[in-house]
Amino acid sequence: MSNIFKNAVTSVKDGFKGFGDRQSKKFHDFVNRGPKENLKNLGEFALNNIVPIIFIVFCAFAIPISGQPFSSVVRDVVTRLMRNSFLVLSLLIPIMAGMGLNFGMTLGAMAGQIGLILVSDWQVVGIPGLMLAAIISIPISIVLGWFCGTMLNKAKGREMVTSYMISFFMNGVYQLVVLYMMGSIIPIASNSLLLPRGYGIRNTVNFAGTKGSLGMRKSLDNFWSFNIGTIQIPILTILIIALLCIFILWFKKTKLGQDMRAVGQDMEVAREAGIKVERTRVLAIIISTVLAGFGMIIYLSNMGTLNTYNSHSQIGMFSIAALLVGGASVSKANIRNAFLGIILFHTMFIVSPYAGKNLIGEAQLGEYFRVFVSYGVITLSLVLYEVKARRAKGHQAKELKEAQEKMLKNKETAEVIA
Amino acid sequence: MTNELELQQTPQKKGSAFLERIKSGVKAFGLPRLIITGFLVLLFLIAPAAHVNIGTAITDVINRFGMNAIMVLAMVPMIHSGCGLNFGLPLGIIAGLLGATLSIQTNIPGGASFWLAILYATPFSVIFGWAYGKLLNKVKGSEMMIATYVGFSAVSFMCMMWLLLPFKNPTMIWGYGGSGLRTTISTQGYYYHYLNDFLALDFSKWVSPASVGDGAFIGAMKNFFSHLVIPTGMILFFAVFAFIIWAFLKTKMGTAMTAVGSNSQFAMASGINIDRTRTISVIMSTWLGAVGILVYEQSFGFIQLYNAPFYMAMPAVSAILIGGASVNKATITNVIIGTILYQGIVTMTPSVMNGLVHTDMSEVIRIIISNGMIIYALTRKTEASR
Amino acid sequence: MSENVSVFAKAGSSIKAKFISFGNGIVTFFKTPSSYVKLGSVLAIIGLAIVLFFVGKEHQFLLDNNTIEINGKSYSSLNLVSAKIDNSDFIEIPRRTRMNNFQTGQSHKITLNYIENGQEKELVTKFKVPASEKNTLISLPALIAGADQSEWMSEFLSVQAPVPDEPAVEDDMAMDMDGMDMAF
Amino acid sequence: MAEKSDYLLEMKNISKDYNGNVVLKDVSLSIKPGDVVGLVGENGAGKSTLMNILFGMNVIRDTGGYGGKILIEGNEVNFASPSDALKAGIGMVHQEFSLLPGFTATENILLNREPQNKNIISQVFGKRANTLNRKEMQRVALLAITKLGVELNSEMVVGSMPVGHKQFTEISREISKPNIKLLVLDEPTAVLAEKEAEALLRSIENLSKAGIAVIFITHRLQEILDVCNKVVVMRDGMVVKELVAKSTSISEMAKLMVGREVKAQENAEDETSKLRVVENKPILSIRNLWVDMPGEIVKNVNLDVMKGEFLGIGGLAGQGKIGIPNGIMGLYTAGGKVTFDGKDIPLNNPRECLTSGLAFVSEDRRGVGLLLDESLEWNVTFSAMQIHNKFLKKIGFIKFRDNKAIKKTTDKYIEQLQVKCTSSKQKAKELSGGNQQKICLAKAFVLEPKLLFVSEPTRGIDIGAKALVLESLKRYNRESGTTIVMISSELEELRSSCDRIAIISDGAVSGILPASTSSEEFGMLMVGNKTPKEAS
Repeated sequence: MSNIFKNAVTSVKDGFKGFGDRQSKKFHDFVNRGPKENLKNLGEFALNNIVPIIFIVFCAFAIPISGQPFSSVVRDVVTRLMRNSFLVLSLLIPIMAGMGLNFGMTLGAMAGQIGLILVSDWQVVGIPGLMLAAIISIPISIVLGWFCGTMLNKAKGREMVTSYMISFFMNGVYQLVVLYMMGSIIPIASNSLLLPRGYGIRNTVNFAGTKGSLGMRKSLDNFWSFNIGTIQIPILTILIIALLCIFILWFKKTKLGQDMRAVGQDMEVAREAGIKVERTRVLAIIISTVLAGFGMIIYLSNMGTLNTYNSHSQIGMFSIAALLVGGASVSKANIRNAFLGIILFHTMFIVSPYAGKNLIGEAQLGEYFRVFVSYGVITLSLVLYEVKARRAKGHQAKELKEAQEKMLKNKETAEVIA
Repeated sequence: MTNELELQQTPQKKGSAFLERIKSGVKAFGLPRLIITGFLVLLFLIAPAAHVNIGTAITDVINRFGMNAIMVLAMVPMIHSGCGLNFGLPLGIIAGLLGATLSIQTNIPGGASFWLAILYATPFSVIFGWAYGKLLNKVKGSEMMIATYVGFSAVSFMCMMWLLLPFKNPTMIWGYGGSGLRTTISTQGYYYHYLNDFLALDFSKWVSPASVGDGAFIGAMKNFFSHLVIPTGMILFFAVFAFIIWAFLKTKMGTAMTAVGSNSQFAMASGINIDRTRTISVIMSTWLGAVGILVYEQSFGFIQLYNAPFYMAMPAVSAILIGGASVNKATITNVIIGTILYQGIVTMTPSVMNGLVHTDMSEVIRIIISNGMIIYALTRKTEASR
Repeated sequence: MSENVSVFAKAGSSIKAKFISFGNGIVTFFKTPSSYVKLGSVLAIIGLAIVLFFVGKEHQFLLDNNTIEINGKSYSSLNLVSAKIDNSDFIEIPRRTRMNNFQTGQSHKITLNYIENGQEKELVTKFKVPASEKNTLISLPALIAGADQSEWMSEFLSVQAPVPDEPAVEDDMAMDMDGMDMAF
Repeated sequence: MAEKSDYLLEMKNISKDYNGNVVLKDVSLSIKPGDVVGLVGENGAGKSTLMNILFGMNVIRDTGGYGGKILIEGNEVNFASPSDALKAGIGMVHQEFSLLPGFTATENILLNREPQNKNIISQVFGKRANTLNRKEMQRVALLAITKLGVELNSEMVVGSMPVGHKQFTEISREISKPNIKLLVLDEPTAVLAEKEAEALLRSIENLSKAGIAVIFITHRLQEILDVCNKVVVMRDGMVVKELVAKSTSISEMAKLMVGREVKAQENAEDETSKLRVVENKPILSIRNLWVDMPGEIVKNVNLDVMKGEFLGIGGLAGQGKIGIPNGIMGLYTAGGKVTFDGKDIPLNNPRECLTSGLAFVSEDRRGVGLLLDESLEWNVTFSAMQIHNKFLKKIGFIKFRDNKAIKKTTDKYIEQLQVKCTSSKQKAKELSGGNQQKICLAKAFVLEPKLLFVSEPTRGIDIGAKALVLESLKRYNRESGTTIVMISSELEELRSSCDRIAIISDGAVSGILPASTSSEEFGMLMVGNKTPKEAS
């Protein structure tokens, strides 16, 4: 056991050392490269991160126009950051395994919601209630993740549109279970959850608990938090999110993480090396679905109410939009993208209706604008990724052309000399 | 290799040949499609028990068939040219909506507004289709995902435009503010039922419902026909478009498009301009989408704006897949069979369910069947467009 | 015909093969030591779930200060009692009223301060509530009079009035997924 | 354990046939530890099949296994799969790299064999939750690299490495495997620059010093002389001769590699050939052509094709001969100047070539040559329909397919080329290889081109179809006077049907000789030393 502990310490130590070397190396490169070189790199950097830059510029203008007090914007963004981080981070692992943006994360959200519904029926409240809901969501997420993973293995190359369709399909199955089976087949005791007709869960499930009962609303955030002015900083939630970040960093170092990176780059080479490609991809989806389940529980405990038949569908699309706004792409994403993305995306989301009202006097315009921007951002990032991937293929032709021109040039100089 | 051929020519025994044909028939028809057809037939059988009048059910199915058929037909050109399933159909639908709103704005009553709407919609669908086609050519191989999001972005963009565009016709704009269009605009007085009523076979006028004296069979027949109304105009309209597409696929350009979809390397080697052919197929698909939504509105009676077109691509996609099309092969028969099956289920399940079990599970069943069908198609091994 | 028969045979054998591989999968499972750890961890999680269920279970206690008639003996309500369960703050319960208090978990401690013929008295009793009992009525007069637990504590079966379905509180990113209410 | 023979590997009278046509006849080979054996031979001589057998590839098992015995250190082995061969200590480096661009050299070298550290979580979630021991990985990788004796930055990402370093990474991966005894290198220097090839040869010497035997498959005979101690020359599935490297020369090896007595009836001037007039005026002239076709890079081809001629283009695989037609016809990006029939042809524009009378029968029948899911009628008439508006009937102003004309023409060619099929409506994918090739030919004939490129027409088709395809090409050239340029890796076929044969080596023309010249001279051209008179 001791060497296990020792390995953990050493890996953390050289993790930080590695980070230090990389930064100093970057600094040295920056210094000894000529200004023209730096400008070209800057141009390259700007093109690669066009989406976050657009958002930064947009927010810079929109916040003053919206007339919202800066502190209230910050308060909203912080709460949303706490609410959404876990969900957005759960998208990183499938990207690492080369399966693109996992639109199937709504499956995890559904598992989390079913866990919460059962727990609030058994009237288990507070943090134990949330943990119980998480434990219940694990087996459901594993089954749904396994189903989604096997389907994606059958549709190699078009994983994203297939996972999108699976989320629609599962929405039907979810409604079948929650709207028809719960209450009739699956015993649901408290009819504060059931629809008046006696079976099927009602549209909104309130976690604040009725008539003063403790319920689960904000129990995670209020457990241990302090306030800066009006902004509540929930330390426990931050700890949980930090735990997930450490898990992701640690996961990249594991054998499974390495296999996933290998499968993500080239499935055939990985298979030749003996890696079980199909199993690795299914595991990637299962882990992502389980994490999405936990993320949904954190999200709903912060929201306080569950919109039974809709919240899981929106959450998938907005988490992916947030990740892409942070500069992530279909094949590359890291923790920095997730957090930057949430902050920028949600700032835009909070501010644009007010900006719309002040600018054109139509609040509804702001509402539509932000939905347009979130879809637009996903389209733009998908297109940019595909265009860049195709451009990379063409560079060998450029090399040959240069070799040809060089060869012709020195042939002419040879003739001139001769 | 050569011995493989002799096998084909040897005459087979009578019995197994017959069985062979059934087996290949089943395989060609596809197992899921068989299940869905069986389900639909079952619904029709138990309809009387759920005291659902077959006549009204058939009328409903035919009516819904006419309304959606052209939008399902819009899928054919892009599937043929290898661009995959057109999840970006909302783009065409938006062109149609623009046509409809402009035609109501010019306020010409009656049927003429229908043709005017198509006239207005054409330039929009060509421009949208051209830009959309150019974009898809840049992302060959992952068209479907990007098409979905182009559709969503376009619809949400138009939500803003419906607020800003200067429409004045009182029937369309919000009462108080006067700026921005209503979410649903009635087509009464314009082209409402313009196609439906053209040569409509309204049996209910000629046949009175079953009276006491009639025998069982005559009574059933009377009940059936007295509720039967066939919107021949709409069916004819679809038939014309189906014929146009069928004929187009026989032309030189149509053949080239099929070749591009079947093997784009082969087409390139035979001198076909791949990108131009694909763009033309996208423009056709967008234009058909526009006409499709206009036909839909004239029968449905309302023009739905704002978020309505968000998920309009899904029914058309699942319909053509239920009809037996694959991601890179689709025929007119796929369109017809698929639309009948899909609309059949969508109309029959609510009425039969309510009759039998007094719960409306139809929405859930529709979602499961239509999306299940799309997943089934996406997970088939076709290396064509992804 | 031969072709179909072989199809069934092939399918049969593949299921048999799977069954055998599943069989010896279980056997190897129990041979390898690390599988015991896996089994142990699964059981641990299930155990944790059960513990969480009981620890987190919420109970509603109705602190009742009415005159009450329990199998022959009647206990008259006191004019003012302040009571608290575990370490919640004190609740004033005047004569003939009933206040509720929510607690999680099954074993609790109730502390009562009341005035009896001029003197301040405090009474602390521990008690346990079965997990399945959602609401429990505690008759303070009987408790103070020293009756045994079965008398001063009883399950309160409330008739659950159907709660009206509030309108869906939309997260402000509301845009429902199946916006397909039309005739599609 | 059987007596330990001093031979590391013995392959005794190995034979193999692919349903009927024999590919390997009685091949024997024995290698001692530390030997460097050069394996030389034309394409189709059976080298790769021999290696597939050694490596236990399932393509061999699926097509009926092999005859003869393989002994490793004296005891017989029968590898069911490549991983068995790996366990027995045999590594193989293919021509196209199987490396992960985003991984560093260390990670690639130890792919799926990374040393791991146990941790608490892996007890619960299984071995794959172990963390990788980076330090140990670096140590093992550096060990392999030093064993190879090359300087390679083990922490650099493979994607940004020069080609030579990628090669070294792949070789280090093989030799870092535990009991590696024998390494097979398949055409390693084909993609390397001069300097990098030198470094590779030195590293092979280091390997043999370290006791690892190497089988070195290459066509650069000079490299064989530099590094190998034994040479095995194969031809037509047989080992022609085993030579000691020291005592042989390039010309002797080339002669053995290619030399067959010239067949009697080769290119006898039969009466039909008199009809054809070969003018001395070039119909097609190619200047400084480069083509970016993966695996068949063309660097700088200058070639003139005379009107009415039947020109052959030969050369070993991967030298770029197949790139030439694909480049000119615009299927792959290309550059340089091509004038046809006096007119300048813009490159990267298939339509322009087809309209000005060029046609191309692709080597990739299933990928480019055919519409597998469509009927034979479509396959035969499609190009002509699109380019010359044939088989179309006008109704109003729209051009529709004229099914009657299509059926008539297709049946004509089915009958003329004796294509075995149930009807002209049959789907192309249901035909055998030979018949599919005939359909591709028919498609080109229907275009009635002035110049016809035919690439690898006889690859992978049965003997009967081969003869018929060559016969119909020759007859078409003679009767309609169309210039034909046939690209093939079968030297014999070129010599029996063509007038002149140009040999392509390393992406350029290394020489043009009349078909009747001896095969040794062609062999010399193929291995890259240019004939004294530089090709015009």
